[in-house]
Amino acid sequence: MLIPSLQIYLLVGAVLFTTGLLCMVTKRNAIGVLMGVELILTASNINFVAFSRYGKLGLDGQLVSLFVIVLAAGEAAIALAIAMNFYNNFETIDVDRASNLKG
Amino acid sequence: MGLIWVIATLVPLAAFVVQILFGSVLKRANAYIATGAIGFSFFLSTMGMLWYASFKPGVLSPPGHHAHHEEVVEGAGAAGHADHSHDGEAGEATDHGHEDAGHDSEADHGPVNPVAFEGSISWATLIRGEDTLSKVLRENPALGDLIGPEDLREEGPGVVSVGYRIDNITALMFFMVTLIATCIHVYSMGYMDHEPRYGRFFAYLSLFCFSMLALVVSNNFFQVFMCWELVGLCSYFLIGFYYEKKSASCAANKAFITNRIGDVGFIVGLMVLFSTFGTFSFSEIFTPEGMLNPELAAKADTFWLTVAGIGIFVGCVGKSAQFPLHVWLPDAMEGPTPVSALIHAATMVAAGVYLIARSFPLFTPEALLVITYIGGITLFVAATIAIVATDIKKALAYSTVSQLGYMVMVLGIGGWIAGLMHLITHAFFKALLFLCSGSVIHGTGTQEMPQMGGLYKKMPKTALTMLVGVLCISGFPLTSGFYSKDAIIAQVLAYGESNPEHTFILLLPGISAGITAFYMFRLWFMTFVGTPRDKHVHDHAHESGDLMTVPLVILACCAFLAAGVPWLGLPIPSLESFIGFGQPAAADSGQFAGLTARAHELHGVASVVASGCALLGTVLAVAIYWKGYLSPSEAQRQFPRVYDLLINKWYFDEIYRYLAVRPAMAFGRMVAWFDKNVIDGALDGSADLTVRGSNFEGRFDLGIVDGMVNWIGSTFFETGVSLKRVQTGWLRGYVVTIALGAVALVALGAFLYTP
Amino acid sequence: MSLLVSNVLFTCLVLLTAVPAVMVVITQHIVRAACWLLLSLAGAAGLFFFLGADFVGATQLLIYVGGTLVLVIFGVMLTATGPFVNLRASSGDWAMSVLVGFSLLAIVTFGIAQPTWFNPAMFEDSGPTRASTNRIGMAFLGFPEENPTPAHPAEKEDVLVDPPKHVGVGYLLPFEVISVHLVLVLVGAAYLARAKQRPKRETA
Amino acid sequence: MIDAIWVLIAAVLLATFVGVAAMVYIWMERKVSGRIQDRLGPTRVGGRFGWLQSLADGAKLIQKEDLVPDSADQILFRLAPYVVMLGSFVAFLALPFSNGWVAVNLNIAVFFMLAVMSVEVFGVIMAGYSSGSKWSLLGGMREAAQVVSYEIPMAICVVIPIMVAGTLNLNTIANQQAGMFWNWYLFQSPILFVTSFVYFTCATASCKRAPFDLAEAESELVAGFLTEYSGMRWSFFFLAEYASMFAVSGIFVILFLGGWNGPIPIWYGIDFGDVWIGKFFGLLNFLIKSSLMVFVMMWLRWTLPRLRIDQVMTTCLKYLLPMSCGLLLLQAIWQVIFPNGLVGWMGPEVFNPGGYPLDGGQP
Repeated sequence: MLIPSLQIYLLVGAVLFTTGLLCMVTKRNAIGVLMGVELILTASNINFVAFSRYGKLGLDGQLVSLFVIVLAAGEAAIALAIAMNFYNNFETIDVDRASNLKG
Repeated sequence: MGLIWVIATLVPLAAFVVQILFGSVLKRANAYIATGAIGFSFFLSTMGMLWYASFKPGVLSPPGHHAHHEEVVEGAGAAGHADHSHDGEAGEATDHGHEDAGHDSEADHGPVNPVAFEGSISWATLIRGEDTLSKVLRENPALGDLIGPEDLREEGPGVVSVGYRIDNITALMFFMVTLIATCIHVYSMGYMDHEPRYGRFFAYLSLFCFSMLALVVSNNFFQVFMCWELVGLCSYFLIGFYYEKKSASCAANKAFITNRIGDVGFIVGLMVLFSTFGTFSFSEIFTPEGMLNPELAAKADTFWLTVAGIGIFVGCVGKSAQFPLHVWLPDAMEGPTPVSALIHAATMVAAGVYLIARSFPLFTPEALLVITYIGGITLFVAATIAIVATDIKKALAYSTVSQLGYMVMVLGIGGWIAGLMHLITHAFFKALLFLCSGSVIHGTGTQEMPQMGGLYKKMPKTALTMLVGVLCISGFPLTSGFYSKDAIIAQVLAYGESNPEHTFILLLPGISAGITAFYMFRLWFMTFVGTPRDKHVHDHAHESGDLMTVPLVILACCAFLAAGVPWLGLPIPSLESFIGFGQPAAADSGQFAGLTARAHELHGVASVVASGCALLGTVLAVAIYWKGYLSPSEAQRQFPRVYDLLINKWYFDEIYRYLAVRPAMAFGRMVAWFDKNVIDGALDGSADLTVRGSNFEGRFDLGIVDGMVNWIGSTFFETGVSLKRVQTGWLRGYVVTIALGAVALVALGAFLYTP
Repeated sequence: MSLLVSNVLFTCLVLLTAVPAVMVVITQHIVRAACWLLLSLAGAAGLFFFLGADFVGATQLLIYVGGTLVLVIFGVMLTATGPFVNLRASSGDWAMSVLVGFSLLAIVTFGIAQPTWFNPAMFEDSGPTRASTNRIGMAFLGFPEENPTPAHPAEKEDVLVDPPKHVGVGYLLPFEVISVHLVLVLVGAAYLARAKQRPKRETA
Repeated sequence: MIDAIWVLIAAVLLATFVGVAAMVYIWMERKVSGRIQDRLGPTRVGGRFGWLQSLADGAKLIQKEDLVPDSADQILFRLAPYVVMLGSFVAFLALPFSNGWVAVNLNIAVFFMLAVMSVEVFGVIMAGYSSGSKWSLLGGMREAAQVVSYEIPMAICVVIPIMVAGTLNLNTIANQQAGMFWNWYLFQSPILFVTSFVYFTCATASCKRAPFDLAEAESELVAGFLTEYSGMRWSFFFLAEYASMFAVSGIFVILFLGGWNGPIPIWYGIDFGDVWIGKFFGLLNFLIKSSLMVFVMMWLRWTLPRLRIDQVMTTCLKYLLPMSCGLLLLQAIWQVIFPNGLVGWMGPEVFNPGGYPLDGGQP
C-alpha cells in the first residue's frame, strides 16, 4: 500500500525516465526510440506536476507540463514524418542503418 | 442660389466619373448619361440666367447707360439705330431701377456691380499673411469667443481657392456653352453612331464640358489655369480620338504642344501677377465696377503689369489660335466633327477670348496694343488662307481663326461688348456651320469640296440651315452676325478716329468682312450648288437622320436670333444690353473714355461698311462659284505667287520648321556629339583607370588575403578530419553516452560535494 | 475508509504507470510496446488527476493518448512490415544499456532519498488546486498569479469572480511562441511526409 | 480530492444506465429503421412493440461461441473491446444528467469527456491490428484516421459555446441557459446556431455512425475492424457505440439546447433548485432531448447513403475544419460586439428569471 507523497511521485518519474532511456537504447526500431522519448517526457511531466502540488512551483509546474505535452505532440508529428521519410528512403526503420552522417 | 451654377458645373463631371467607372458596362447608355447631364446643366443655367435677370434688373436695360446715362440716351437717339428704338422703355427701366434701390443699391450710383454671387473654399495657402480678421482677433482676444474658427477661414491674401463668381458674362457663357453642348451631344449620338469607343467619346465630351464650365465659373486665375489645362487635355483626347490615324495623333500632339507654348506665357503671366499682387482672386484684383484695384495697382510696376498682361495674352494666343500659334487649329480638324464644333464654338477657343475679357482691366495700353495687332494680323491671314482651302472643315477652321482675330482685336481696342457679343453669336453660327459640314461629311463620306457640288437636292435641311449660318457669319442684315460685326466695325471706326496712327490695322476688319463673305459663300456654293463634280459621292449622298438635323434646326434658329430681335423693336433686351450691363469701367475710361458712346454714334456708318463689304464678297462668290462668270483656276494661274502663299498657309509650318524645329535638331546633334565625345570619353577613361586598379588589387587579394584564409581553412579542415571519427552515426550509442555522462557528472558532483 | 480507498487507487495508478513502462522496454513486439505505452501514459494521466491537475490530466489524455499515440501507432503500422516488427538489439547492447539504466536509476533514487535536500517543511502538500483551470487560462492570457499558494477555498467554483489585480506578462509570450511553433511543426510535418516517389534501391 | 466511494456508487449507476440505454436505443434503432424503410420493425418479443427485442438479442449474443482467430494477437484482441468500452463509459463520469446529478463535478467536464472519448479510437486500432485480418486492419486504420481528424473540428466547435459560457463545467453551462428557450446557446447568436450543426456533423462522424461509418463498411470491408469479433466482445463494441452516441448527444444538449432546462420554465413559481422532484423533471428533460438527438442520428443513418473514405476526409479537413475555425473567429468578434448576448439588454431577470445559482452546487 503506497501513501501519496512527493517521493513516490518522483520515484515513479525516475522509473519512467529510466525505462524511457532504456527504450531509446535498446529499440532498434525508430518508432520505438520515439516511444522512449515520450516516456521520458512523461516522466518529466510527472515531476513537474508533483512539484507543482508539493513544492513551491505552484501553477508554473502545471503550465510547464502543458507546454511539454503540446510540444511533444508537435515533436511526435515531426518525428513520425522523419520516420516515414527514413522508411521511404532506406526501406528500413532500423536506426542502426541510419548512419550516413558518420564521420 | 449661386449653387445652381456650381451644380450645373459638377453634373457633367459626375457624368464623366460614372462613364469612366462603368463605361464598359453602360455601353450606349453612356450617350444618354452624357447628354442627360449636359441637358440638365442647360436647364439649370437657363434657370440661373432668368434668376440672374430678376436679381439684377439693370441687366435688361440698354447697354452703356449705367456709366454714361445721359450721353448714351442722347447718343442712342442720335444714332437712330434700330437697336435703340425702345429708348422710352429704357428710361422707364431706369426709373424702375431707382425704385429698386434697396435691391441693387449700386444701380443708380454710376458704376454697377455685375457680380451676383461669389463663394470659394480655400485650397492652399501660398503666402501666410495676416488678414484683417486675425489681426483684429490678436488685438482683441475677447472677441475670440464671438468669432468661431470657421470665420477665420476667410479667403486671405495668398490663398489659392476653388470658387465661383457669377456675373452676367458667366451666366451668359453658361447658357451658351450648355445650349451648344447639348445640341452637339444630341448630334453626336447620330454622328458617332457607328464608331467604336462610342462610350469613351461621350465620357470625353462630359469632361470637356465640365472643364469649360468650371473655367467660366471660376473666381480666380489659378482655377482658370487649372481648367485651362483640363480643356487642353480634353482637346488632346478628342482631337486624337481616331488615334489609329497617324495624322490624327500628330494633330493632337501639335495642338497640345502649341498650347503648351502658350501656357508657358500664361504661367509666366500668372507668376508675375501673383508676385505683384499676392493674390489670384478676381474680386481682389478688380474693383466691382471693373477697374484694377487701386490699392494693388499702386504697388504694381507698369512694366511688370504689361508683362503679366502679355503673358496672359500669350496663353490666349495659344488657346484661341492667334497669329503665331494658330497653326494647330486647322490640323485639329482631324478629330470628329462634333468635337470640332465644340472646340470652335463653345469651349476651347472661346476660353481664350473669355479670359481676355475677364482680365480686361489688367491690361496696360501697351499690352492692349499687342493684342490689337495680333488680333488684326490673325484675322486677315486666316481669312486669306480660307479663300483657297478645299477641305470643308479646314475652310471653316480658318474662318474660326479669322473670327477669333476679330474678337481679340476688338477687345484690344476697348470693344469689350463687341468682342463678347461676337464671341456669343459666333459660337452659335460656327457650331451650326460645323455641324452642317459634319452632316455633309456624314452624308457624302468626303471632306473635299472639289468632290461635292449640287448637294442641295440631296440634303435640303442641311443646305438651308447651313445657308443660315453662312448668312450669319457673313454679316447679312438682321442676322446675329450682322449686329456683332457691326458693333466691331463701329468700335474700330471710333478707335480709328481718335488713334489715326493705327489706321492700317484698322482697315483689316472691313476687308476681312468681305473676304469672309466671299469664302463662306464659296464654301456653300461649292458644296450645295452647281453640278455634281464627283458622281460617286453625289450618288451616295443622303440627308442625315433626325438626331442630327434637329440640333441643326435649333442651332440655326439660335444663330439667327442670338443677338436678340432688336429689329422688331420689342421691349426685350438684346444681347448687347445684356453684355453691356457688365462692361468693366476700364473699357470706358482712360484711353477708351467715351469710345463706347462714339461707337454707338457710328453704328449707322459701320453697318453700311460691314454690309457693303459683305455684299461685295458675296457678289464675287456668286460670280465665280455659282454663275461661273469668272474661273477660279484662271485667277489661280494669274496670281501664282499669291496662290502659292495662300495654299501653303503663308508658309507658317515651313517657317516654324526652319526657325524652331531645325535649330532644335541641330542643337540636339551638338549635345549628342558632346555627350558622345566628351562625357563618354571621360567615363571611358575613368573605367580604364578602375580596371588597372582592380588588376593590382586582385593580385594583392589572391596572394595575401586568400593565402591567409586558405591557411586558416586548411587548418580547421585537418582538425575536422581528425575529429570525425567521434561521429559514429550509431544513434543508440549517443544515448548511452549521454546517460553515462549524466551518471558520471552526478557521481562526480556527489564525490566533490561537501556540505 | 475513504483514505484507504484512495490509497488503493493510488497504488493501482502507480503500478499502472510503472509496470507497463517496464513492459514497453521488455517487449520486443513494437505494436505491443505501443499498447503498453498507452497504459503507461493513461496511468500517468490518472496520476495527474490524483495530483489535482485535472486540466493537465485531461490534456495528457486528449493530446498524448488520443493524438500522439495514435500517430505513433500509425507510424508503426505504416512501417511494420515483416522483419521490422521484431527488431532486436544484440545481447551486448542489452547488457550495457541495462547497466547504464540501472546506475542512473540508482543515482536518481539515491538522490530522491537524500534527506539533506528533502526538507519536509519546504515540500508540503499544498492541496489540490481544483480551481486551477481558470487560473491556467488567466496565466496563458498573461495574468501571472499573485499568490502561488491557493488563498481561495479549494472547492470554489471557477467562475471568474475576482479578476486578477495586476496585469503582467505571465505566460502569454510562451503561449504565442508555442502556437507559432506548432503551426510550423505541422507545416514541416506535412512537407516531410508528403507523398514522394520512392527512390530506386541504392547500390552504394 | 475525489470522493472515491461516491465515484464507485456513481460508476455502478452509470454502468446500469449505459447498459439499459444501449438496449433501449438498439430497440429504437430497429423500430426507426423499420419505419423509415416502410416496415414495422420488431413486433413480437415482449409484447406489442417488441420492446424486449434487445434483451433477446443480448441473450443470443451471450450464448454465442467466443472466437479468437489463430493468427490474432491474443492479448490485444481480448483487450480491445474493453478499451473501447472504457473510453465511452468513463466519459459518463463527467456528464451531468440534471442539476448537480453528476458522478464527478469536474470543472473541466467537457474537456474531460472529449479527452476520454478520444481514447476509444485506440481500442478500435487495437482491434483492427490484432485481428490478423486485412479487412480489420484497413477498417481500423480508416477509423483511426477518421476519428482523429474529426476530433479537431469537434473540439473547436465545443470551444465556441464554452467561449460564451466562460467555463468548462457542464453543470454551470447548463444552468446558464435557464429560463425561456431563447436563453439556450443555440439561439444566442447566429454563429452558435451554425456551430451546432457543424458540431453535430462531427459528433456523428466521431461516433462512426452513418453516413460516416466507413470503418465497418460491409460492402467494402466485410465489417471492418469488427470482422473477426463475435458474441460478447462484438456486443461490447456496440454498447460503446450507443453509449458514445448518447454521450455526444448529451454534450450537444448541454452546450446548445439548454441541458435539463425546458423550453418554457413552467416551474417558476416552485423553486425546485435543490428539490429532488425538480431535478427529476430536469432529468426527464435531458433524457428526452438527448434521445431526440440520438433519434436524429438514426434518422440520418437510414436516410443518407454512405460516403467514400476520401469524401469523408475531404468533408472534415477541407470544409468542417475551416468552417469551425471561421466560426470561432466570428463568435469572438460577436462577443466583442455583443458582450451581453443578443437578449442581454433585457437585463439579468430575463436572462436568468429563476435566479438560479449558476454554479449548481455540489452533489
